[in-house]
Amino acid sequence: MKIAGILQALLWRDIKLAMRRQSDVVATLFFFVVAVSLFPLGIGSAPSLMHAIGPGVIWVAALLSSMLSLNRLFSSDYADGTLEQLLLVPMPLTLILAIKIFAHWIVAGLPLVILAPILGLQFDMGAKDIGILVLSLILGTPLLSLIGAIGAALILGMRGGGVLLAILVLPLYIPVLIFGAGAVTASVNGISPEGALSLIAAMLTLGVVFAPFAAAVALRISLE
Amino acid sequence: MKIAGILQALLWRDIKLAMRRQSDVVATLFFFVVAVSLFPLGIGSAPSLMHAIGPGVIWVAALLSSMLSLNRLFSSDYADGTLEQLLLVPMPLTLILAIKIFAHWIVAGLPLVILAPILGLQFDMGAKDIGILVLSLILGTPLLSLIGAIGAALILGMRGGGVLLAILVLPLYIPVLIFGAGAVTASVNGISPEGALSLIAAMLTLGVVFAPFAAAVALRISLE
Amino acid sequence: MLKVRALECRRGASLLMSDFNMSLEAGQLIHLQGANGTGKTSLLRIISGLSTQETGKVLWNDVDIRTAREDYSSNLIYIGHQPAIKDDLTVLENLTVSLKLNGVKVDIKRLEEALEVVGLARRKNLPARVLSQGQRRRLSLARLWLDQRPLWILDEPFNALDVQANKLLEERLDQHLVSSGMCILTSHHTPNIDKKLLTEVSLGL
Amino acid sequence: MLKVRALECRRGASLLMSDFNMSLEAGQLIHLQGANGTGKTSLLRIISGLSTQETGKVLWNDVDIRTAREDYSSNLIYIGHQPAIKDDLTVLENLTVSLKLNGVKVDIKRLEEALEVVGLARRKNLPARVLSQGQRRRLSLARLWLDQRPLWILDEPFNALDVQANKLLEERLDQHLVSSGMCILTSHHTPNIDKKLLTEVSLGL
Amino acid sequence: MHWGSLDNFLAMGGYGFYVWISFGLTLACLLFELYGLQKRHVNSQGDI
Amino acid sequence: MNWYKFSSPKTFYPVAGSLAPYFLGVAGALLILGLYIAFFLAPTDFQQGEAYRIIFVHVPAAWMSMFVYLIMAGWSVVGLSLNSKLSYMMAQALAPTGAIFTFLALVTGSLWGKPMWGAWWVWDARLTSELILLFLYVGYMALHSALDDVRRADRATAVFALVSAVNVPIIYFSVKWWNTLHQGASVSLTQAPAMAKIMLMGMLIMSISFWMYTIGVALLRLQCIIAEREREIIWMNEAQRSE
Ligand code: HEM
Ligand SMILES: Nc1ncnc2c1ncn2[C@@H]1O[C@H](COP(=O)(O)OP(=O)(O)OP(=O)(O)O)[C@@H](O)[C@H]1O
Ligand SMILES: Nc1ncnc2c1ncn2[C@@H]1O[C@H](COP(=O)(O)OP(=O)(O)OP(=O)(O)O)[C@@H](O)[C@H]1O
Ligand SMILES: [Mg+2]
Ligand SMILES: [Mg+2]
Repeated sequence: MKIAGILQALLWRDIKLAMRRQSDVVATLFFFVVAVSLFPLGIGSAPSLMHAIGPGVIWVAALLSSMLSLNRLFSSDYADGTLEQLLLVPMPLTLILAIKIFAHWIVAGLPLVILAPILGLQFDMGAKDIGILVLSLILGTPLLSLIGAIGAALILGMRGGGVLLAILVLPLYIPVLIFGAGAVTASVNGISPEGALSLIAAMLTLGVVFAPFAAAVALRISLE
Repeated sequence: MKIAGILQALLWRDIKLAMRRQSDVVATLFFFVVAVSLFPLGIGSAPSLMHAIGPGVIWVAALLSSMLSLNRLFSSDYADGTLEQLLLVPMPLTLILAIKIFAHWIVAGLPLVILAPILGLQFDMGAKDIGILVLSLILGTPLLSLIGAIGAALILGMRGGGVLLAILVLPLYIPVLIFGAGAVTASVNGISPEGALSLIAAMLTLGVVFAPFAAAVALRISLE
Repeated sequence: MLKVRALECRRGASLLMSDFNMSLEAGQLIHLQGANGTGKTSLLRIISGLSTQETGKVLWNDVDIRTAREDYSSNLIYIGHQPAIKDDLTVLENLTVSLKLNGVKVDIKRLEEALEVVGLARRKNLPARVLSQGQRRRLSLARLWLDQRPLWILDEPFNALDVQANKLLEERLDQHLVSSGMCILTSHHTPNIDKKLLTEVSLGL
Repeated sequence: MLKVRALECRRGASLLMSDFNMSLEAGQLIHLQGANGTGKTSLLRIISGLSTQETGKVLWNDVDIRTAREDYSSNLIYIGHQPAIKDDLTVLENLTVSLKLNGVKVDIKRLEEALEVVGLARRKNLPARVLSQGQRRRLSLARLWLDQRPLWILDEPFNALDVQANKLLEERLDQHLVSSGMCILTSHHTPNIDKKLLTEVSLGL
Repeated sequence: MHWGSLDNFLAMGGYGFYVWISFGLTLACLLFELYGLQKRHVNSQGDI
Repeated sequence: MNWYKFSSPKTFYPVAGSLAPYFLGVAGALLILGLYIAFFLAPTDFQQGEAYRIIFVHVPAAWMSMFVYLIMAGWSVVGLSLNSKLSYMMAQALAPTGAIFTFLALVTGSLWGKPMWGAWWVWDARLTSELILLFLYVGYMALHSALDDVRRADRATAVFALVSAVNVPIIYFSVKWWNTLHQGASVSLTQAPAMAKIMLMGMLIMSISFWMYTIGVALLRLQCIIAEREREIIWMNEAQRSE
């Protein structure tokens, strides 16, 4: 099928590009780990304190590192004119963006999910809590990519947009953070995390349906 | 004097550029505040916990927002070819970079120092502790700009270097963080912060002397 | 057939053109002329559907391109100022991807022939980052030898090309027109093409 | 006087030139020719001191430019592929800053005259972001009317310029040479300049 | 009128500082906005 | 009445100018009435003492901060779907006022918090989300000023306003999701009925006054925006003609 072929080529391209810059993928991961480790350094590492802040810190670090990598989503394609060409691909832009966002999640979100258990161990979480942590990240990180794509599309082409991106996107990330970290904290405290998790799942569904569309609208506006 | 004139023109240019993008300066500040606010959201807000993590969180946020703005230091000058022209300015590169770093601190570091007291109030710090917080930031943030400049020079011209920058620079930031947050925590716990503060001051002196030079070397390498 | 009707183009506060009309038929090449800053690039971007005008219409086979965006896109090759090349992919990969994204079946033999033609065969496995200015433009033009579409929109395609590449492109344009293609391009010197096929359009108030 | 002695230039695995020699005297213009990718840009960057060669020397008044970098820089204007324009500053501010950074006294009257000459007077208070491709190049060239230095190194200065701007630049080059300046430039068509002053140098193995 | 005296009124049962700053700041912000707008208005009319 | 005629900025300009003073006048009158109720009719709270009087600015300001954002989002929808310039300008005109009310809610809340909770600030859900709302306002304005092509700025900020309006329900329901220090809805029910009525009355009147103020100020700002954009075009056209 022609459509499938095109989308597949796009996915291949984005992942390939990320792999060429392995350093990028590695770096996202490292940022995640370093940011998590900064806290005990800044705060002091009394075990009871560590236990209490663990889920929150891991989630905040995931948020920040996902946000940092957003810049890559469109800006390099924009700088070299590839994005113009993508707009001219005979296919709905929404679909194209959905693929790009998916590719972004694979290279910037999935690695976080995979690494999270190790960080959980560092904060002395139990196996069940780590399970919930991973689950919450699996549901939450795609949502971060989806929301982030809208922001990245809005600031396209603005020099030094990185910080503006942060202030546009971080407030929108907050619900994800609250329920993501909330689920894990609940689990750590022996409360059922189901409510929070199903709320994230619901948000994810909404995000998958609406975010690529909103990003497409934003992108067309920015590229006028 | 001719040298002074050139340096002054450079300073004027960098600050002017930042002011043109007021949103950038505002955004650095807001990122700082948002990042600080993320933690209580992720962690939950028991007052005793807040009290314990306050200094650390503020310092980590200052670190991250200073790091985010590093990108702006050279990359836009690089992208449009201005950096080449700066290399051809008949004047030692070290001096030129020192000015650029100073301009960067004025637009990205100083605002953090000014805003810090309000955040201190939010974490319920006393007046003396807030004083120490401000002092530690006055000594620490220029150091962050200086160290960061070396990293920014190294990754110049690499697409998606943002995250790589983070992993190069954050480890170097750690000593600043430890002593900066350490001073404030000490003060909060009624211990004398003098030791930590004088260590930062010493590091700052070293930084002012060596960092512009190292950055100049790194820049020449990147621009080969 | 491409028609532009009563187009008005504003950038910021300045009016670049108003009531601009133009039509382009099979086998015809329009050479857009005009001093720097008269709005050639802006016009091409509107015609290719990348930006939208406030008043006026662009019609492809009498249908407004905004209502039939995808159909129009699949009849069009647009090559802008920017070469649209990913620095991190090799020359060959760049070409492959740009074809695949446009739904063209990729035949590796033909690809290599095309690279031979534009003089990049020897560099096909180098990352595009190392190419010289002119080589980048050659690479972005290579698509013209591989993808059959009726309408070409080229923004200063001769920029940075050396004499030999210049001739090559002119020959390709000739072929395209003879096989009843259409083309609209900007350039600061008149392309050396059969005068019967060439229409000059001047911009500038 | 500029001399290049036994220069060898390698990019990655490919040897672009070896044992390259050249000298440039007051009142002389060297037009570097060569197909795309033969190494013109690489050579200019070495000559201007932006990148360094492994073997060979570049001498300015018989002193190696690497040992007298600042003195050399203050005799040199280099304008590369990239126009070196800050998108966020206005046209006027861009010009002012680039002069001040090079230690030139800025006289606002003369600045405006120069902008008039390159045809940007009307846009002097617009942010450079909105300029067209050709207008950007005009802006980066404006420095040639304001800053007196003996050696000019220009990488494809005619790119993107329209016919009128082309002529303008050629006249300025003439003036510069007559007042015993030196210039080395690349371009894919021969600049229309007094043939006595012009030396053609071809690159390419 | 349960305040009795002006002093009592200003003291607000010991919370005068908080209450008056709240109300004062609110009024000040609104008036300041109006003032700024007035100036901007004059400017924007300026050279039409 | 021809609606389309009024939706063009030029025709709306004088209308806005003539309406604004009425709204501001009503706002002033209601403000005086509201302050009278707040200080002279409302009795002292037996738990909080006189500090509770802050409620008469705090709550209306907090309400306005949320409403205004929703209305901005509403205008953005209209703008994006009808592509009408005036709607975008409406949204843009509301933003600073909304930000001011958010700021006031935060500050008056803090001033109330110090005597009540003993701290200027606690990291509780409602307070934090109100702070986030301030960030959204600032983000909106920063985005608008960072883009100097007005057409792009209008539409980009509209998309942002729409997407970020989801935060408003979060502020509203935040008290439910977390058990927090901050008051839940309607303190008034815990008070004696007579007192509750007068308090509610005071808050309502202050709110209406703020409403009228917002409308009046937004209309004035709208005039400025229209005039500034118009002037730029006239100025450029003249520059071209004189060429
Ligand atoms: C910076 C601190 C504060 C912020 C940001 C804040 C924010 C808000 C917001 C957004 C609302 C409107 C919510 C709604 O209508 O449901 C509200 C209402 C209210 N706030 Fe605060 N508040 C703060 C401090 C306080 C304090 C210290 C008190 C009292 C001890 C207080 C008492 C109230 C009351 C009584 C309401 C009305 C609730 C209702 O009836 O709906 N607030 N506040
Ligand atoms: N926001 C703006 N305000 C005023 N003028 C603008 C704005 N944006 C663009 N312009 C002007 O619009 C024109 C854009 O022209 P365009 O890029 O289409 O020119 P062009 O014909 O392609 O020129 P060139 O030959 O140099 O490539 C320029 O003259 C530019 O100065
Ligand atoms: N790492 C590398 N490996 C192999 N070849 C390289 C590498 N880096 C650069 N090159 C080659 O070196 C040459 C660089 O040439 P340069 O940019 O100087 O060309 P130019 O003469 O300016 O060409 P143009 O006319 O296109 O601007 C190109 O042929 C390029 O392919
Ligand atoms: Mg153009
Ligand atoms: Mg070249």
